[in-house]
Amino acid sequence: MSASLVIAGREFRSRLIIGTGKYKTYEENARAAEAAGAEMVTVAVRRVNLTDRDKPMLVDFLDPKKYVYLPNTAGCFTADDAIRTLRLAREAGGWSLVKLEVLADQKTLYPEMEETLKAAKLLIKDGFEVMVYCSDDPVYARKLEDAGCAAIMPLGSLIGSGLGILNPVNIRLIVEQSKVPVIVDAGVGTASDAAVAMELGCDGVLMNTAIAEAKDPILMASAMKHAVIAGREAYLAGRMAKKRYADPSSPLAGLI
Amino acid sequence: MSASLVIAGREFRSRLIIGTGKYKTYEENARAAEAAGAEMVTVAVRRVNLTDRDKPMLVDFLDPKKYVYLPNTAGCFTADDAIRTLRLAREAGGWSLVKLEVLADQKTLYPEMEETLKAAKLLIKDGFEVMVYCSDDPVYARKLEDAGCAAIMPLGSLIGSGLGILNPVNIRLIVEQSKVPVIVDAGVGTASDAAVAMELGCDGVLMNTAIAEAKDPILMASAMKHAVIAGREAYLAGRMAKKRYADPSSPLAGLI
Amino acid sequence: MSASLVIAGREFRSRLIIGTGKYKTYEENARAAEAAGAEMVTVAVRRVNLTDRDKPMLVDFLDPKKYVYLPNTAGCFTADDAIRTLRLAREAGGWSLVKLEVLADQKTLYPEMEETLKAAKLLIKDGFEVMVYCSDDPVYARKLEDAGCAAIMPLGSLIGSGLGILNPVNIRLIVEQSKVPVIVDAGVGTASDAAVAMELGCDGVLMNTAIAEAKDPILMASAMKHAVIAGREAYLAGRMAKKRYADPSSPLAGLI
Amino acid sequence: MSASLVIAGREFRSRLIIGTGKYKTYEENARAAEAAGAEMVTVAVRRVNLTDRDKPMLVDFLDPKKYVYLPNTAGCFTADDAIRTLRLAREAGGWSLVKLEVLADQKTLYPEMEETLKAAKLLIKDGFEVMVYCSDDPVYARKLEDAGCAAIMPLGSLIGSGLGILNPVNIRLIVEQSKVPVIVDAGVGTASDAAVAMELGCDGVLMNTAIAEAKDPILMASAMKHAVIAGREAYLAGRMAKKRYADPSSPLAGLI
Amino acid sequence: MELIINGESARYDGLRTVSDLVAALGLEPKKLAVELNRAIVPKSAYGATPLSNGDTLEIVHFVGGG
Amino acid sequence: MELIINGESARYDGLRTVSDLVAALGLEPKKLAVELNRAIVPKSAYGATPLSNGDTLEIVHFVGGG
Amino acid sequence: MELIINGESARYDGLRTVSDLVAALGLEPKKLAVELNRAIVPKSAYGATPLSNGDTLEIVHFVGGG
Amino acid sequence: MELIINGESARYDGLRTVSDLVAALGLEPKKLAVELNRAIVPKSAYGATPLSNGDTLEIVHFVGGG
Repeated sequence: MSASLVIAGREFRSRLIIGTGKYKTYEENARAAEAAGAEMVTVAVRRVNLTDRDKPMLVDFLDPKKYVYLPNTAGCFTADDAIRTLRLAREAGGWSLVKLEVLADQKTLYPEMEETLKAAKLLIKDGFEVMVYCSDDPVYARKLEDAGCAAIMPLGSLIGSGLGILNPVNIRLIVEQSKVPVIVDAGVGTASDAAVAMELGCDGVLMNTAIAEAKDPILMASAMKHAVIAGREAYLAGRMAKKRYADPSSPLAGLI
Repeated sequence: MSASLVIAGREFRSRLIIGTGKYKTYEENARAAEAAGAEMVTVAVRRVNLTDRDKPMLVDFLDPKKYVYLPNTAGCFTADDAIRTLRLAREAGGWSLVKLEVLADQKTLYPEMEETLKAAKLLIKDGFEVMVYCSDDPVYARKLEDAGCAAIMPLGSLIGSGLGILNPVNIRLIVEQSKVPVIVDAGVGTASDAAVAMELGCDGVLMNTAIAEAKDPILMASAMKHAVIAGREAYLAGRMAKKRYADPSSPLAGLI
Repeated sequence: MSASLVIAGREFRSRLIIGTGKYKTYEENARAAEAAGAEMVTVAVRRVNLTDRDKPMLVDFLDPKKYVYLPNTAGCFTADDAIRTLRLAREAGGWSLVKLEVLADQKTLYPEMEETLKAAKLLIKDGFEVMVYCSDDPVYARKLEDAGCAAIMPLGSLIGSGLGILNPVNIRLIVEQSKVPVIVDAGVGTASDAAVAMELGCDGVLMNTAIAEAKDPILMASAMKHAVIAGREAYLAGRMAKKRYADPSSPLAGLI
Repeated sequence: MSASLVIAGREFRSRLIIGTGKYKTYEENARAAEAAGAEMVTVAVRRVNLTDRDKPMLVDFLDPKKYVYLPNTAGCFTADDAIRTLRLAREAGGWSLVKLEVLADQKTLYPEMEETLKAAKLLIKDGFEVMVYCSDDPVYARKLEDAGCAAIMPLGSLIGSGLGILNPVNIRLIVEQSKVPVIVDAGVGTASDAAVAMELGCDGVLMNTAIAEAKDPILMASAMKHAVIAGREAYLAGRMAKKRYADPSSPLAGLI
Repeated sequence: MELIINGESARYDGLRTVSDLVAALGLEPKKLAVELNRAIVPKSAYGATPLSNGDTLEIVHFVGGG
Repeated sequence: MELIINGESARYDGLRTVSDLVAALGLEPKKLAVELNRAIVPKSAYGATPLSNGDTLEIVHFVGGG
Repeated sequence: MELIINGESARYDGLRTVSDLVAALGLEPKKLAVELNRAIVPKSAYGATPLSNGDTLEIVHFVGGG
Repeated sequence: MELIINGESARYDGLRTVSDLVAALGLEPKKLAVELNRAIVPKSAYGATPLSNGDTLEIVHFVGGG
């Protein structure tokens, strides 16, 4: 079967990374992570709630010893905010593998590529291992890899939109040129979207809404687990050629 | 997980039916069937080769006790030929579950629906349980079901073309109206195509070329196994709604 | 430019046929027909309203001397109803060029191909020139042509759905095999859909809802006129080949 | 009908801009420009050939008094090269409306957005009116507009690829946010692609290969003229809603 | 006399032929088609086609349709 | 005796029944189907089904197919 | 003493160090990160990091996010 | 005098200005742009712009391009 995924020296059997937002409860979230076979989950860094101390805690449901926590910078619109957030994340968690995203605006949450590249360079200088959310611009993807990012994570379509892989050609170009893992981040809406991403040669898929907002998140998590494996294996197996006309599967010889 | 597939009273855990044509060897074919987790395989009925008796035999590689043999009528262009072929198949195999296909021409192998319906009625009268290859015309699909067919098997695209599910709307209409299993037969080219078929609510997928003509048929067989499960679970799980704009996965509250 | 369209010996410069239903008024309908440059319009046959005699009359807005009236059998679900309707139409209008449609059910308005073929044969025997609404099944299209139909009119997608050309491969197969005009009937939603139909090699497009339900039907009618010309000319001009990578348009030589 | 296109204060009736590369002869090029109804053509700046002085000259076939010459920077891979090229162009032609493109690599000719933005700012400071070729990143499109570009020209797909509009969502986002004209530049392969671009609300389309490499460039030029009008009018007319099921165009009342 | 026209039954008196009926209804013959007891009546035959009690007629014309 | 089997005509001597033929051809009965002059011969009837000169037989089995 | 913690200003008395504050707030140090006047305070330094009137602190932890 | 024009080095004698050169090359000034040692020479200045040995010139015009 397909070898494991290696990011910044860490080895993962699962190629499906899931978010931990939008679930009804952390308990449902944990069951979805289990069903997805995920080994890494993205987490946000937020202020401790000082007034209500009895709020359920993420770590009590998703054990950081079992799941690699990938702190993200969701909600950051400048390089400075993102860097400050990830420094706090490193202090809180004690590890340096992070997901960088610097967003341009609230409406599209599209990556702000200039700020993203700037932040990536500073974080790498500061010793972080940076998995970077980015546009599907293959030129910027190359710059981020040259800057030393640990993984290139282009969007399939807008965060939370569920529109799938809108530009397979750009994703393919990024895959062809990259030496570090390419992981489609954002846009997957259902299982076949994840399979398509992997069939393009991506090394993994990161998703949150597609699972959390499914009617049955646990079952969708399992669907995504299978879809990522299916797409990966299909990519490695090498698909048949498309044909304009039919081609019989049964022998013509020996007909009565 | 999703309940099992029931066709003519027989229960199957696997929703993936594979063909036994076009493989380099019966041995490779057997390993692909294993990897696909298939429980049913289509087979052709052909003249015994009287001159060369040492040719390898299908039954020596794919045990009919392990795999349900589904005799097809590939190569038949009239109702009469198809009926004659299946009567011989029933005598040879001793069972009455069959796959009917009556084709219109060699170039497209498109189903000849008038002859197909005629043959289906006669075969059912004669005690056969008929799984029927058909066009994606929902009206004809209804007639075939009304005639008593055990499964409706519309093409996704031309046999051996690998063009995927060309008309998802018609497949969806057939699924919505059918009480017997709907199985996409022909057209699947890669894993995501199979997932798409299942996400439309189909009960199963039948394929041959997509596996047999992959560069690595065994690995593609495994990919298809996962794709069918992924699509089925995604259908049952109920996908998220598509959105025109972005929707953040991390909480806006508590930002530093 | 592309030669004219010939149907049953009649010559048309316009390849766009429009319906006359769903408009706010017959007056708007007439202006749309003008803007579309249509030369043929489909019309329905209905009971004269004996109670309210002052209702506006179609013929007072769309002059049958200026537009070829193409009586259709919309609303007929059996061959008998369709034949009876078209005999009345011939008596009312005095001409024998008609559009046959025999529908299967109210929900999909999908063509009932068995009844359609039966009706086509009887009508042709009775001296009608039959333009026939049909599924995109290339085998049935061939039967309808062999029966002597004057034009094959496959649906692009369900009547009034605006989903465009769902199965371009089947339309292409029908175009490749047909000697009589092939006209996509139903499914066009916007201008590019009409262009796509013509780029597949169709001889014309018939539409109603796409124009009548546009916010500005008159402007959409003009859009459709241009789209049909655009698609026809692109088909005749022969499109460039698609490429996986870029290909510069400016010379590489002589750069400073 | 749709009002005219205004770029940097100049008014154009035609929304189709064509390139002048890849034609068999300048004479064919001129006939294509005529058939396209183009009012603006892109041109390259190259060294005068001092050895062979009898080479045909572009200006002798496409009269700069009749067509607005839009000098481009095709072949420039840095901001400096592009600026130097356009200064020469301004001196040669005597006008300041130019098309800026700074490319990243020979294989994809994808825009180098950092250099493109840098060059745009310098050129605008230097008094140029800059129509800018760019990626479909809506954030960068906004920066280019904020920098004062006269038109935003995102690629539909790679230059010369003919793959059409790969990411309609990004083009739509750019159209929604822009106050200056948005013109799809590169990627159009056939007429329906141009119609799709305009239906998204673009103000124009720029193409070269789709016309120059058609089997009949003159006829394709005419096709594109109609396609751009069709798409524009369809956008302004407001398309019908898509429906999941059918919707009859003929009245149900009054059936015999 | 009782006639069923376009599905509606009503009394019509003093009518002998289809011509009389079309005139009585104030219809423009050349834009119509008339079916009498399931058989089409050619325009040329309106005058020669008698009506009798209980006859069923369909009188149709063209309306807008797709 | 002359038999046409699977389209090929040939002489077969000393055969009385389908059983004899299947045995003579060295075939495994339970994996086959036999058609004699267009009528299927049930396996159970091989022994009781005589062959005569000019008979046409089809002997088929399952092979790989899609 | 007046401290601004997570954007909220309040009085805290009898506290000398970050350790005291974390304890007073009943927080679990090893799941937190603390920023004092824009500079991160390493866990190891909580005890040695004095607080003074008007200090601004951010105390964050991990929550669910995509 | 040695000049490098459009990347090609060659001898040109009896030339004093850019005007002389353009004339000597038989070019149509109004369709050109000339760059002398990386600085653009306005058409109006051709006559007043002297050439000296070793000068590098670019002489460009418009050609077909996408």
